[in-house]
Amino acid sequence: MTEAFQPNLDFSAAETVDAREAFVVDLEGYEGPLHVLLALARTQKVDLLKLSITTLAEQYLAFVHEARRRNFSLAADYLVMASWLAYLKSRLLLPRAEKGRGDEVPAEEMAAALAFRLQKLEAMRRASEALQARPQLKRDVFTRGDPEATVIVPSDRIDASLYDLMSAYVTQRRREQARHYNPTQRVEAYPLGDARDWLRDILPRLADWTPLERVAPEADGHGPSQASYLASTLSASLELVKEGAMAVRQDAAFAELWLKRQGTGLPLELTP
Amino acid sequence: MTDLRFAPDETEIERRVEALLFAAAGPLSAAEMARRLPEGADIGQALAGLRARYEGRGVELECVADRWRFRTSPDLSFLMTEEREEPRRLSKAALETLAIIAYHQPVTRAEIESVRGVSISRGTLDLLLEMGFVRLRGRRRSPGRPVTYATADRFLEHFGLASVHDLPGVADMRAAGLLDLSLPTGFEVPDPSRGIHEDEDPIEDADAPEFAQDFIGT
Amino acid sequence: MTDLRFAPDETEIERRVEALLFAAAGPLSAAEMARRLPEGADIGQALAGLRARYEGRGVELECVADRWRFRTSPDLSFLMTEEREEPRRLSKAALETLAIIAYHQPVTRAEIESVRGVSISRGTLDLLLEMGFVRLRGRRRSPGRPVTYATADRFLEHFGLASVHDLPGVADMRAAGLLDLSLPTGFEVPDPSRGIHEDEDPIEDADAPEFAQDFIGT
Repeated sequence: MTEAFQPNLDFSAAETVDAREAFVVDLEGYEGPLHVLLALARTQKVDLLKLSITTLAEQYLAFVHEARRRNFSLAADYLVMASWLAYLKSRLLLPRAEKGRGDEVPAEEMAAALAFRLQKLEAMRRASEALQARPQLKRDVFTRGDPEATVIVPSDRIDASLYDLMSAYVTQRRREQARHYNPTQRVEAYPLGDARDWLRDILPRLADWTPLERVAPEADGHGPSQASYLASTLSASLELVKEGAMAVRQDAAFAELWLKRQGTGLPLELTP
Repeated sequence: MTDLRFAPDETEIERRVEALLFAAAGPLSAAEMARRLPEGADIGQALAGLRARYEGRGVELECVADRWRFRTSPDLSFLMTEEREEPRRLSKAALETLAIIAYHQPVTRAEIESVRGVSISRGTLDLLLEMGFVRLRGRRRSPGRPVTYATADRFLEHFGLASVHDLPGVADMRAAGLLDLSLPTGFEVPDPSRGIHEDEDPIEDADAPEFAQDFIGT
Repeated sequence: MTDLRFAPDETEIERRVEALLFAAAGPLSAAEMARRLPEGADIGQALAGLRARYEGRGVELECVADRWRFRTSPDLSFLMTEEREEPRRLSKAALETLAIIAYHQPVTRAEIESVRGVSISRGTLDLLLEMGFVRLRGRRRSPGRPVTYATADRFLEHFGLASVHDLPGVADMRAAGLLDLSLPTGFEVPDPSRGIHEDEDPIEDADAPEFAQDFIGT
């Protein structure tokens, strides 16, 4: 139908989905500008140290240009590399200034440094291939499948790394946080002094035996819990009992507690 | 490296039988080996060859119930039984305890337990002490004067640290991917290089011979 | 049957070393074997004898991470279909990171990133750490005291290397200056706010000798 079919640009988000890196795109298997440069450099088929940096710069700029033409959003570091290479190329092409300005590294040195970086990356690529090619345990070579029943355990080695230590620590701290981290847990107690005042206030009305629950203030969901209101009220009432202002009664263990004022303790005229 | 050559010779068959028996998780029958060898391979001959080859060595070829296996020579069994040494693998509990001591030192047993959320079994601390990873450091000047623990030289040696200052910190944990952004605020790792605490007394009991070293290091 | 005879001869020592290595659950160091052999036993000679004896057989003697083990010959890997474990596949990025750590150790995260020209994505380093191929080694004595990474024994065991000096091509790379981490000046993309001559922090000298020490441990 339409010829504007997207060319086979085989890209995918880089291996992980970290928010910070989500927009790093893996361009046809390249991980970053340096990897692209290395691939381009290989096409020159020369010793990486004899590389023509100007040619490389042109190739890279063309690559970036092409990617943008296809409306492909390049990660910023590709563009930074592009502008740096454009700058380097222009300096390389300029007639060599006599001595240059003191604060600038000669362009040739910068080019050599780039070639060195590429050579180094290339060496590491080869190294990782060489490692992969080695006989690997449980892939190519195998140790004894059935060690003796009385196994000899290498004993002068302790199997714990700093990483293990760190993860053990973090795991526990997480568990600890999970145990302790509870923003609603703040316990607020009903102060005993308040309970005493409250009791003295309502004491005149306690002419008859009244259950503790009805005497204690009611929790409103914000302040102290109902349990705390009950506990403090009970404690305060016991103080009043001691003073002779009040009587407390319980018919059986765990049964309801009843409170009543002690007639003699208070002047009657206070009763409304 | 595929098995393309035709009719591997006797030596090659013997090599293959040797490798198969060595790597197998249990004794193998001739039929089981034949399945992995070129057709027509003379397994009987290979086994006879191997048997002769290992005769009198430290390892011998043995046939039990029509299955074959290598085993160490019976006369050397004393070598094996002798060393039933405690495997020096740190249990999870030991590693976790060690981690807390490392990061929170000097730390009391109760403090370790409060981070772990479970009580420490006696054996765990003893093992760490015995291994030389942990030492008694002092006594906290608080009710009960509990003993405090700290890491010992062997710990630093084992983990290749010059001093406790070099323990990886929060940033490193994050860099190693252990911590993510969702961690509750206020997660802090104490700086293990905090100096000697004023709220601590040296251990004066004779039960701590390591004590003399304590203040020599950092 | 106990070890009562005096001065077992060379053949006997070789037999015993053979049996020990054969029965062991993992690679054994010379010191570990010495503990189970009569005093003065020449383990080096026994190992050399065994190595020659098993040369070209289906099972061979190998030195990994300064320890010894028997293993099947690599050219017979095709036989081991049943024993083979599907290895955890390392991404290209992870392998390259592993190579950089192996060849440049001890190396900081920033240095790894500077070699690759991209930041290490989450999951790469922690995977290597978790697999036990890589370990945190210490801290660089430079501003910020960054953590350094190095390979762990399991790395050497997995790839069958006696030590990091046996990494493929390491000597040539070092001779060519390719393992130098202090890049020639001037590669950094110009940043007007910063003098281009600003050198990298010097890398702790005597990097290489420290490799060896790491494995000595008590």
